[in-house]
Amino acid sequence: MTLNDLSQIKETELFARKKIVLRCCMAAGCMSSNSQGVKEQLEKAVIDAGLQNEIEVRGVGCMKLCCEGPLVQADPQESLFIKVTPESAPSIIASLNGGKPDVNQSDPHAAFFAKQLSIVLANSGVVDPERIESYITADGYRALHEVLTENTPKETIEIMVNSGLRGRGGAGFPTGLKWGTVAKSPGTKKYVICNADEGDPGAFMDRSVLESDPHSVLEGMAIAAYAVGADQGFIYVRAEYPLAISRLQIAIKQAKIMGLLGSGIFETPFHFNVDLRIGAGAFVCGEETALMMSVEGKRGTPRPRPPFPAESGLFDCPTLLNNVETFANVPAIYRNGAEWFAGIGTERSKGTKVFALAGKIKNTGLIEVPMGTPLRTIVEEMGGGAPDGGKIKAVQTGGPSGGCIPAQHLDTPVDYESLGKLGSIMGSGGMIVMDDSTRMVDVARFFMEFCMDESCGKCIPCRTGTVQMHNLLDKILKRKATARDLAKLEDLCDMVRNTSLCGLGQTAPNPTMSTLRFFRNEYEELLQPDTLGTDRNAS
Amino acid sequence: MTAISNIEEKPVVKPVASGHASGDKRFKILEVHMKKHQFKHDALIEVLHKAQELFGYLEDDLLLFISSKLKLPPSRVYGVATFYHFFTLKPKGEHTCVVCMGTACYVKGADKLIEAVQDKLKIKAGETTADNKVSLLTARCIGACGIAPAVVYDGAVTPRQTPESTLEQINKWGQA
Amino acid sequence: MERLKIATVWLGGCAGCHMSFLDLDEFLIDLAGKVELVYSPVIDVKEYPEGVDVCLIEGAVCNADNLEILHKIRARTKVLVSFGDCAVTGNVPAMRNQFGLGNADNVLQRAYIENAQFNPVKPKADGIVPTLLERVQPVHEVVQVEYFLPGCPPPADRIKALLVQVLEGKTPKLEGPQLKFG
Amino acid sequence: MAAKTLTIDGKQISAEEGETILQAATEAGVKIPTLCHLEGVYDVGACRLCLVEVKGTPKLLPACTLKVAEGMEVSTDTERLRKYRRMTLELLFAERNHVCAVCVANGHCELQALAYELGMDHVRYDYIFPRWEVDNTHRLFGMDHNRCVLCGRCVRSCWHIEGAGTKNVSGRGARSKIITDLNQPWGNSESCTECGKCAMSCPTGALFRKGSTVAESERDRTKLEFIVNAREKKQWNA
Repeated sequence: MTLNDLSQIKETELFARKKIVLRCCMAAGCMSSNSQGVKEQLEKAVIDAGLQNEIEVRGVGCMKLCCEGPLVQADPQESLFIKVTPESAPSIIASLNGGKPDVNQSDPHAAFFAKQLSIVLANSGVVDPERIESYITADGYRALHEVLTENTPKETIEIMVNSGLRGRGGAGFPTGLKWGTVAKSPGTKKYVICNADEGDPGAFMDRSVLESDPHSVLEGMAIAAYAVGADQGFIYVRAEYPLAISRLQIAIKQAKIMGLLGSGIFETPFHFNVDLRIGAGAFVCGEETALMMSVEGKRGTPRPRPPFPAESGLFDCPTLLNNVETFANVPAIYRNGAEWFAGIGTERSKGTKVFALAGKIKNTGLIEVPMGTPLRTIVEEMGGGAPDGGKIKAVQTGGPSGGCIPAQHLDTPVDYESLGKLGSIMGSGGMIVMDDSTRMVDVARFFMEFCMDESCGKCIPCRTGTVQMHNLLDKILKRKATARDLAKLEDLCDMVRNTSLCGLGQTAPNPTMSTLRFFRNEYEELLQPDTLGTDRNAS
Repeated sequence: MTAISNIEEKPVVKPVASGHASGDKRFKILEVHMKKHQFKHDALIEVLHKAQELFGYLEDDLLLFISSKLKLPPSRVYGVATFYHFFTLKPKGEHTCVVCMGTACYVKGADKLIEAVQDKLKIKAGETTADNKVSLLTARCIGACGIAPAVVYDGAVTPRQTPESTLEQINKWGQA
Repeated sequence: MERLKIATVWLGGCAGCHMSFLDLDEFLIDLAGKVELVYSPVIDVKEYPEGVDVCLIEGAVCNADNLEILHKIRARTKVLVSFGDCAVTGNVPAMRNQFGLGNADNVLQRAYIENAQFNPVKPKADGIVPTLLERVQPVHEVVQVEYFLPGCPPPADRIKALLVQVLEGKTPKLEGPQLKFG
Repeated sequence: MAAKTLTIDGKQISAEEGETILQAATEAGVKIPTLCHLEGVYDVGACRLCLVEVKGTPKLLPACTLKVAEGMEVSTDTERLRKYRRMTLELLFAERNHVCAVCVANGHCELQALAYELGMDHVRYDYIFPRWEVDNTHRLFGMDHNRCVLCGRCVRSCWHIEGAGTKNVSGRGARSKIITDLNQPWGNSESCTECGKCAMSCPTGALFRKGSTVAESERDRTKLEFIVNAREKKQWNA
């Protein structure tokens, strides 16, 4: 494979391209509403109308507005058909010939789409995720070529540092710094791992990226591997995402056949292989040390850091761990330059962030916005506010590790620091909107139950503390608790947060603490008077 | 205190050198899969996935077979198999109803779906009906938040469920 | 100086803590000069009096009677001391909690029916036999407790150490092995 | 080996490179409470009792796995640490059924000793009262899961010192349980060598040698150290 080969593939693809491309969403959301049947009927309708030479029906990845699926979009006319049924296929085809379609349509220029800025999702809903040629046509693997042939690993890392990209998995650690540490760690064997164990309930960005554009992740991993000096990569993906797994398998196979993975990539000495590892239902495996235990085929229990994975990780070798969205950003950064990327976003949070918008909101689906976009823009303009005349009460970010941001703080810009100040975190990008019918103590208990069930059991504060905190929240909800119990709960939150071994335990109290901070009255309304008698030395 | 010995007695079946004493072909397929992974210890989870795919669940005999082939102590295999929720050591019902309990589904009433099924079938989440017809399970977010609340009926993700639509599906299975 | 009004009470326990109290031996004579024992299983007073300064509570909270008197004690006493492991942790009486809901009935079944040599019958005379609680609790889960004196039973010297400090009006400070359970 | 100079609780000490804070502190006569730590097997940093404060680091770090570094300033006994340690113990006592009065380890129990050393005079959290089994099927040893604190010392000594791999942990979270082979009755175990190292390493009364009285149940941990020294450091040759 050479640069020339890439260009030829692109030319061939463009030459064969038909006048109209009818994009049909084949991501998990729309597929659950029978988009497979829609696609088949569209293909049949094209043949029935004798338009095989005019129209191509293409299965693509996520088109973002999941609540209105199945989605079909015509390119270049851009009309966006929503809630498409297989029966309506002939009508859609007819409309492309000037007829009036008998299908609901949505405005592709509405705020939901217009306010987005796509870097990670640029190919999502455009390329066919099951054909590597489709990715190459969108200039895929050019960045890898450029890096391998024009940059030293050191320069590659410098570009990453200059871009200002920070880890999209939650904590926001500077990616370039991480790469640099792994590169500098002594050792001949190094690994690159892509964390695709998207465990936060309410988050589905990574699933969409893997289903819609798997090659961007592979290309990102390959560039990272070159930069840090690794020759083996693993993608650790949840078993709950069968479609993402199968698309990744196809992508890896195609990349190997084309020589974009394997040995001597682009006729350089660089060789790199990627294997899939399928998770088996353990949220804690999203924690990096637990994830590595799981890749090694063991119980996914975390271990104390230091040593950090960058020094001693998988099989005790230096290991680079980044999440799906981080890797998906990589090819675009090398294609367009670090300055381009650093020009997007805020002072300390660069680029864009993908969010999965869900909950009590009109438009649910995927959005990608520049860092620093106010929450209000996302929730009210793009999301369209609460459905059925409800009032938005809070936005939950960061899943079980995050917090609830109350409506009065909707003008907060979305970046790592601002969300942190409100006691929440960016997290991986789940954004659940809650309206005034949501009881916040109930939400806190829901997340605590989650953490209790997902605790690995290794360290005492997390294993037993989450049980006690859950019981206290339950007691409060059942109107059996007193102010003394609430004090106990707060004390435990502080202790579990500070003493737990890994991120799961350390952040398990976050939803409780943030709801206590902004919605304390909801807790206090449920408390009973204390009957224990005088409290002489409250402990 | 009085000793409560309520541990089940389990028969120990010794695996034989190649294949399995029972002659069940699936053991052979599993062994080929292990060979593909060069019987490496770190392939344990992949092997358990395959075993569950072949047998439906992981019984002791099967775990023992895996442990002897991968040369891992049985306690390690059992420890891993019980750590991950995806693996099940008991047979599942003929049909499975997996209610997603992710946050988005929860705030849109997934708990009501579970309650409805629990009331109807008189089983709790994680259990199977006495006639082995239906297993009720919960999932920690299947990533279909845009179409919440979602339920997976026998592997098919179904969007925007209500207690009524869920019970309708359960009733269909009851008649089959 | 007026003598401190002291009470001791025996809830769900084996009386071992009270035995240990009697092991205070000659210190009991000192004590008698400093305190007035106003309520105790070892003296004949039927009603828990008002205005008690210190009450040592032996035993876990097991039945309706325990609960009732405990609330009375709390209302009429300045300083409560959980006296021994049963009061502090629930200890042996609380082991029936392990058997979950309905354990109270099972306990009676086991004691009065299965183990009976003669006349197997469950005690159930209303108003005479107190109802067992569903869950045995340590004292501090029911009322506020000031000080804790663990031990099964707490040895006499440990009881003495605590009492001396309480009598002097100090906050008792027990440390190290003096806090040993069991 | 290079020496490192650091301070522990204000005391200036020097330690060998590669040593843990726990080792360095012990040598300097500073006692840090531990539960999952056992001489002779590797450390896992799980019980969180040995957490210490290190100047310049916002997070509390376990002394058993933290390596000494030049100029480190470590505090092992602050009010905050004491509070957390006591809470950790209370959580443990509430988790399963630790009734000292009727325990074979009464008087020789590390959990019991930690409780009084750290001033735990009562437990503020609701006792859970789970119902775990007692496995008395082995001819020499017994296991009462009600008294297990899941420190994993038995598992590590079985794997690391004896090399049998009989014991492991099954399940997760509060449902974690120490198992024998495929969660079988211990008496049926094919892999158990009956060496008794697990019982020797247990800090509580969960694992015990049958037939010994309370007075005799003191564990001789030096035996474990002796074996490890003999094997790994080849301190004696036949």
